[in-house]
Amino acid sequence: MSVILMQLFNGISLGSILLLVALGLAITFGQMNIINMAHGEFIMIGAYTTYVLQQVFQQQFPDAFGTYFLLAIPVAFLVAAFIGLLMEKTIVKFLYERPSDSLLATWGVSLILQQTARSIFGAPNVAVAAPEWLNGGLSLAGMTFPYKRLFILGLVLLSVLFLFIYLYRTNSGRRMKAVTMNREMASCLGVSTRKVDSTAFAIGSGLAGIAGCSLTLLGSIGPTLGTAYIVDAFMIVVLGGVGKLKGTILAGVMLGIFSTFVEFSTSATIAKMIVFAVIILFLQWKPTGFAGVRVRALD
Amino acid sequence: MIKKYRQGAYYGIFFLFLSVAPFFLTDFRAGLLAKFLCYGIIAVGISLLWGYTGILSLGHGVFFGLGAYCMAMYLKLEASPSGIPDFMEWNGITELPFIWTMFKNPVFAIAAAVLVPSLIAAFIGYVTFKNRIKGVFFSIISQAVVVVTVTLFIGAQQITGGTSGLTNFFTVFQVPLTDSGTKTILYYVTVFTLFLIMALSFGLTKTRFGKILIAIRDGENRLRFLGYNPTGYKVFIYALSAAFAGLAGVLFVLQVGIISPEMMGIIPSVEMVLWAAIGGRFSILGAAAGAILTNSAKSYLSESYPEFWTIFLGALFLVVVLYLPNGLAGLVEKVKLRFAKKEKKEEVKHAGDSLVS
Amino acid sequence: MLSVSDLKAGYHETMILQNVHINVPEGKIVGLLGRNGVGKTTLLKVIMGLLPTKQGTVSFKGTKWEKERPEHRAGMGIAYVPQGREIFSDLSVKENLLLGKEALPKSQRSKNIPEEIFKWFPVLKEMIGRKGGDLSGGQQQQLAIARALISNPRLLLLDEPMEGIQPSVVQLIQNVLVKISKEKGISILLVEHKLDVILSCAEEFYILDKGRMVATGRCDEINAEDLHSHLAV
Amino acid sequence: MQEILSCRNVMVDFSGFKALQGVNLDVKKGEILFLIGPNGAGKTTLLDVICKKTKLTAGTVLFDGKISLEKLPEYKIVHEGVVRKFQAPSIFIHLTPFENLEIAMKQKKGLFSILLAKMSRLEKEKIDSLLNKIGLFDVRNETASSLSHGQKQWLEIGMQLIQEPKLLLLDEPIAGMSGLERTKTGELMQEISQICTVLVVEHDMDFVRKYSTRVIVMHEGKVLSEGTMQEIQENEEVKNVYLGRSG
Amino acid sequence: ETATEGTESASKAAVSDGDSVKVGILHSLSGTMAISEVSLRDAEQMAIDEINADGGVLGKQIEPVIEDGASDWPTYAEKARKLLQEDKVATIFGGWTSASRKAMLPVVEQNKGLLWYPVQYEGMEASPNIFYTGATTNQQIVPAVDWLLENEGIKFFLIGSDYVFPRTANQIINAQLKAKGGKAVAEEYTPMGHTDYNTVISKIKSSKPDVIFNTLNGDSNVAFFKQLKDAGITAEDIPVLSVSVAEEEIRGIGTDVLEGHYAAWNYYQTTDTPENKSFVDNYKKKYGEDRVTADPIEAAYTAVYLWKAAVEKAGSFEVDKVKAAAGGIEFKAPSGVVKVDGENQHIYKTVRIGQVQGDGQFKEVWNSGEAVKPDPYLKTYDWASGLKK
Ligand SMILES: Nc1ncnc2c1ncn2[C@@H]1O[C@H](COP(=O)(O)OP(=O)(O)OP(=O)(O)O)[C@@H](O)[C@H]1O
Ligand SMILES: Nc1ncnc2c1ncn2[C@@H]1O[C@H](COP(=O)(O)OP(=O)(O)OP(=O)(O)O)[C@@H](O)[C@H]1O
Ligand SMILES: NC(N)=O
Ligand SMILES: [Mg+2]
Ligand SMILES: [Mg+2]
Repeated sequence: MSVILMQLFNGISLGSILLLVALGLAITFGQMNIINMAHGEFIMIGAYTTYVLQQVFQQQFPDAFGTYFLLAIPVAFLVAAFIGLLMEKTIVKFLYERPSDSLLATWGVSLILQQTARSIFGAPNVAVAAPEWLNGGLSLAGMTFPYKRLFILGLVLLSVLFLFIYLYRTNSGRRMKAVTMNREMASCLGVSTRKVDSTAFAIGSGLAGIAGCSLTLLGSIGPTLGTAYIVDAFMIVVLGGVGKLKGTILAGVMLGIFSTFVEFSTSATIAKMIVFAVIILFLQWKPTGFAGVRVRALD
Repeated sequence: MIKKYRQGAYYGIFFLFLSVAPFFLTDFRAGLLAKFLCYGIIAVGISLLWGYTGILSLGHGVFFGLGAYCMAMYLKLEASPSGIPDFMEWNGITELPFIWTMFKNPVFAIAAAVLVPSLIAAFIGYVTFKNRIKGVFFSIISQAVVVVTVTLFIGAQQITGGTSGLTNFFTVFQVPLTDSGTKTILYYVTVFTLFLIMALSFGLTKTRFGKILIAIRDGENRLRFLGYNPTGYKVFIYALSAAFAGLAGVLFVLQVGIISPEMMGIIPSVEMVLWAAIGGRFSILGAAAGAILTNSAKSYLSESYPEFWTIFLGALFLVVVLYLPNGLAGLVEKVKLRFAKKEKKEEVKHAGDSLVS
Repeated sequence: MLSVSDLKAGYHETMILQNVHINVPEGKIVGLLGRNGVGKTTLLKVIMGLLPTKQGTVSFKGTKWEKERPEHRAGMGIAYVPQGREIFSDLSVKENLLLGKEALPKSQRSKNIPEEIFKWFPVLKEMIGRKGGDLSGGQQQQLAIARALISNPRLLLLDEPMEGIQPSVVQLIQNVLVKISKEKGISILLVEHKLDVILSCAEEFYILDKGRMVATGRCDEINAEDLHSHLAV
Repeated sequence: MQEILSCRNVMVDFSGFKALQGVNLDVKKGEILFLIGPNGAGKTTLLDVICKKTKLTAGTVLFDGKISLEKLPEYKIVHEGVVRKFQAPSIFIHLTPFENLEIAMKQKKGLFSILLAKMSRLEKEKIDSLLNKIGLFDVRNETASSLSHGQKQWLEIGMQLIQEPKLLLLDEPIAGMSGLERTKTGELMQEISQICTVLVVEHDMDFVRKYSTRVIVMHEGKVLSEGTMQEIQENEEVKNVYLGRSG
Repeated sequence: ETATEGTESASKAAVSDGDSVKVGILHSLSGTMAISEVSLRDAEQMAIDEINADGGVLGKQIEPVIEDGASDWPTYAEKARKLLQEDKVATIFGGWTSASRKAMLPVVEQNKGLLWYPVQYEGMEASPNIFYTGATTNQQIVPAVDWLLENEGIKFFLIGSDYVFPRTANQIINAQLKAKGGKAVAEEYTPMGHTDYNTVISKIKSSKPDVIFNTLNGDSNVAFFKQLKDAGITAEDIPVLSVSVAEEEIRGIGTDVLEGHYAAWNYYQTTDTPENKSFVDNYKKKYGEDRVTADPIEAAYTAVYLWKAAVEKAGSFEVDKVKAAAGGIEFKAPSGVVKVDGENQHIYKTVRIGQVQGDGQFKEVWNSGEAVKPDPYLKTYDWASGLKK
């Protein structure tokens, strides 16, 4: 029983991590139709930002070290968002009408960012130490729920909430959806498409930064950090039904729980195969994802 | 008419260049070029599938890999005097697994190298396209297929060689692979294969079938209401491009001497799309040339700047995609138009002229 | 309000419009006639800023427009109902309407839709929560007009706005157009194939043919010869 | 006259919204039947059901007295001779008008037939003459994306005609057409009604008046009334919901 | 041109012209393996610089030709071929993963070239054209298992990345445990680059092993150890012995996470030899105080010196002569004295088991005393006879 509960928690936790990684894509890809292959590198940027901040705190404010991580979250967001903004202004803005080209161009960006990180921080992994208060876990009925995982879970909930409000409750979110759907018409109505584009892309990249920051708690921080997550992230956004935030959330959590349970009864390798095979089957059944809908237009 | 000749001339120059190239290259460079020609074959298939039909496959590495593995199994058996490949022995296997036994026959191996990818593509294509899975949803499925296949090949290392893949071959049809005579023959076989594939593909695009492909890209639902069932067409073109990739795999393994699961992973699969994009996905010749040029650039850059070549390569992708939306072929078109315009100046269209009057 | 002179424009290398001029005075409805493919839509796109001018000027309220982007022009008080509706199909009717307010200053972008709109287009009230793309053709067209009206424009560009709308509503819209141009002093440039619509609401007309303005005048003085030679009716 | 199409109790439910609520309607061979009705009455939806773009929730659509169209996939419905023009022009913008017609043309449309297809002189003449008829001969080799709205409408009409349909479904065919083109379309319709049946959705009453043999009015997903244009115009209810008082 | 690929053996043409000799350095400088391999390039470069400063080899300066294997095996094959055929290098130093070595193997054999491979590996191989300066199984895994059986317990949990080295290693471990009364309670593999170890940890918890034998490679180690600690499993509860976690990896994982766990290697930065002192000093001076040395780095560094010694003994850069001369050569490496086994071209190495300390360094808790003779096919171990040769 407790094993099942524990695995359920592990599944939700994995799901929340996958979701966090995919949230930024839910905007840049789901809403803006940019297949951003450099998304993983924005995650990396978030992780390295956390690392740098840690170094600064260790050297300058060793007494306040416990708080650095809380600061790292917004800073990672801002740094990634800023680099995202630069990328939007110089590259992405030429690609809105050609999504498959966006895949190729951002692939180039990803190569560049990886090597740049390698040149700046060196090829080997660096370590980020979690603040003391995130160590250990909550013991309940003979099970341990690591604080880090609980913290990430909370962070994901917050991010989702933020995104939800932004997309569905603000003018800015509505403008963004309008611009994606019909750029020309949106501009004819007075929407500043350039501003909307940059804002949206920056937010998407910033979310990747947050993901990177959280991932430092769990895994390695190196130039290729993002590559491990990129395929899963796309998978989730598509599985949820491109552009449907609710679907993305559902897809992330389901995928997490499902692969955790399959892995428990088989092995990680087999689980990976089964999970992806199931994704293929699932799409046969729901060709436009969890929350995808049929549209009236012909094509 | 002139247009037709011009196309012919481009093809002529291209193949003339390929035919004489070995005379000006060292063995090593000629070997590289041969490898790039294999990539060219893949790119042609991608041009048909993506450029013409609008189906973006991010999983062609799998088909290439399957073709390559089929050929490699034959070569590996030829290189295993004990009858059992070395890596199987390390894994404690004492009897050749059944699927391997069939690959003792080279004809079977080569046939399988083309048929296995196209049948798998046909199957995946059939269920996916029948269920009207399109666009990114298809691309993601093709990527999932990559993950499943690569994981399978790595996981089943007793029969696949695992991460290391298959390598260390000596002979093909009892002829040493490393003979320079063998190499030369293989090179020209590859050039000829590329020629056949390009001619076939070019021909296809000029037929009514080719127009249906474009119609599928523009709007396959509309096509349904004209009485076509796009499923069969999409399956066919997907399987055809998979067959091309499989064939490329055969020639690749013969000349490069190694195949590993890496080569069918996500990265090579995306790169394959890049080759076509850089050359010009709407042009058969462009795609083939794109594969050759992109990989030449990659080799050149990585040799000259082993530390930073990925930055330069990334920048190259970026520039080409941003400024040449139709790739190098598009650039050629543009230049041609520039010249034509000089003669014609600005055209003033008498709008409405052509209407019912 | 709007004045275009000596305009040359088109797509890429192909010039569609040649020496086009047109004047839309304040508070007047001006009809633009012309056969298929003569460049009416092209002209509206140039005015809206969706296509660049090759030569000539477009000026609005006395200021000359150069390269202002469409959103800027919308902000200055132009609203556009394009041919083909261009509804945001995944957004609800309400969201589509709210987007019409984007051209307004921030303070006026409240979240409610003026009752007036629903009075004119009752069907939109019924459909308020439905996705724009699910609406029927005529409903979408009504939505497109409502979306344009909601921004309180000074100049309204209408590209065949009555297409697909049922006769009773066409009547109504005609009345609304006349009313708002009278009462609010809104200028309207109306592209329309149906002569009776132009005659019943516009005061002036222009006829475009082969990319040139070939005739203009007051609607009550429109002459049969022009109509025949340029519109073939 | 014999029915070429009969809809029996056709219902369509869009997740709760009943767009069609039991439509019964017959189309007779050789007629030009106009379908009119307020915006949102369900006219387009009915055409969608006939050509299987939308699945019906209940009811049946019988073609030629024997074929239940709702059981066939879209392309087979076309093979039966039921051809549809959509409300918004839907042509292939990267092909030329000529090529658009070439692939639309009545022919075997299976993969292998198309792979082996070669343009015969007869086919070419057929396409050329149709291009002349729809006024696109001069632009036949330009990509269709550069056509104006009206030209695209014509091209699509051409693509329907060249399929030699038995039943032609037209959704607002004259939308966006100028006066002359409207007349041309009407005449074309009359011409083809010699060989095929036409079911037209239209809001232009002058046009309906001029070319209809019969009119059916739909309202709120049901058939409200039917008859000649004359009869319809006098119907109080139709005036109320559709025509308006003054028109 | 006739016969085999580049019969004009690379070595012959390579040498004599000018006053320099080219050698190839072939590691992954990009891609996922770069995190490990870049340091090997650095170590080899350092050795070359030292030798050049010292007058070179046979009076010639060494001129390294650096190529990027890009974490992709066919690329290794291509670059190895390029180094041998185009640059005509006298030897290649390169590789990390066994897959990269397997890819280069036919190329060096067919081109009659030479490759120095500096990483511990799974054994079962002895190519005449490769020198192996990392440990083979009897110099790392086998003694580690013995030590664990003696000191930590008999129930082993085997966790590894899914590729040839861990799988082969675990076959050996299974055979060894069986023969010596131990038991593998589970054997788990995760794909390369796997990042979520929660489920594996659940399995560890439910199978209650005495010790975890870890053959994970690269990045995965970081995730594994961090998450193990979060799950509340400490080195006191269940110690982990790793064979691919060295000082370099500790830096990326975090000392706090690893403290108390074990590793089996032939060298640690703390290894107490005079050679090591200056080696570590020089390395840090050259590449930065924050850099650390580690076993593969030392093995890569040593490889260059062993090649130099063999060349000097042979008096020639020719591959055949160098190979013939190599047997028995000794070198005072940072890890102690190593000796080339002329038969299998591996080297004698001292085995050391270390425990991670609070400062991120290892404390040696056991060593083999003397350098152990390499036995890549485990011919001298009875229990290994069931394993394939
Ligand atoms: N995107 C485009 N690229 C190139 N040419 C175009 C493009 N759009 C329209 N044209 C051409 O410009 C001319 C004018 O088109 P426009 O759409 O302005 O006509 P229109 O007067 O609005 O006709 P309609 O009444 O049919 O809408 C047409 O001949 C058309 O072929
Ligand atoms: N996918 C859908 N989801 C929800 N409602 C829909 C959907 N498709 C159509 N409707 C609704 O069904 C009704 C009928 O639409 P339909 O397009 O058939 O009307 P129509 O008679 O063609 O109108 P028009 O004359 O304006 O073209 C409309 O109220 C429309 O909003
Ligand atoms: N040889 C290894 N560690 O792959
Ligand atoms: Mg128009
Ligand atoms: Mg309709």
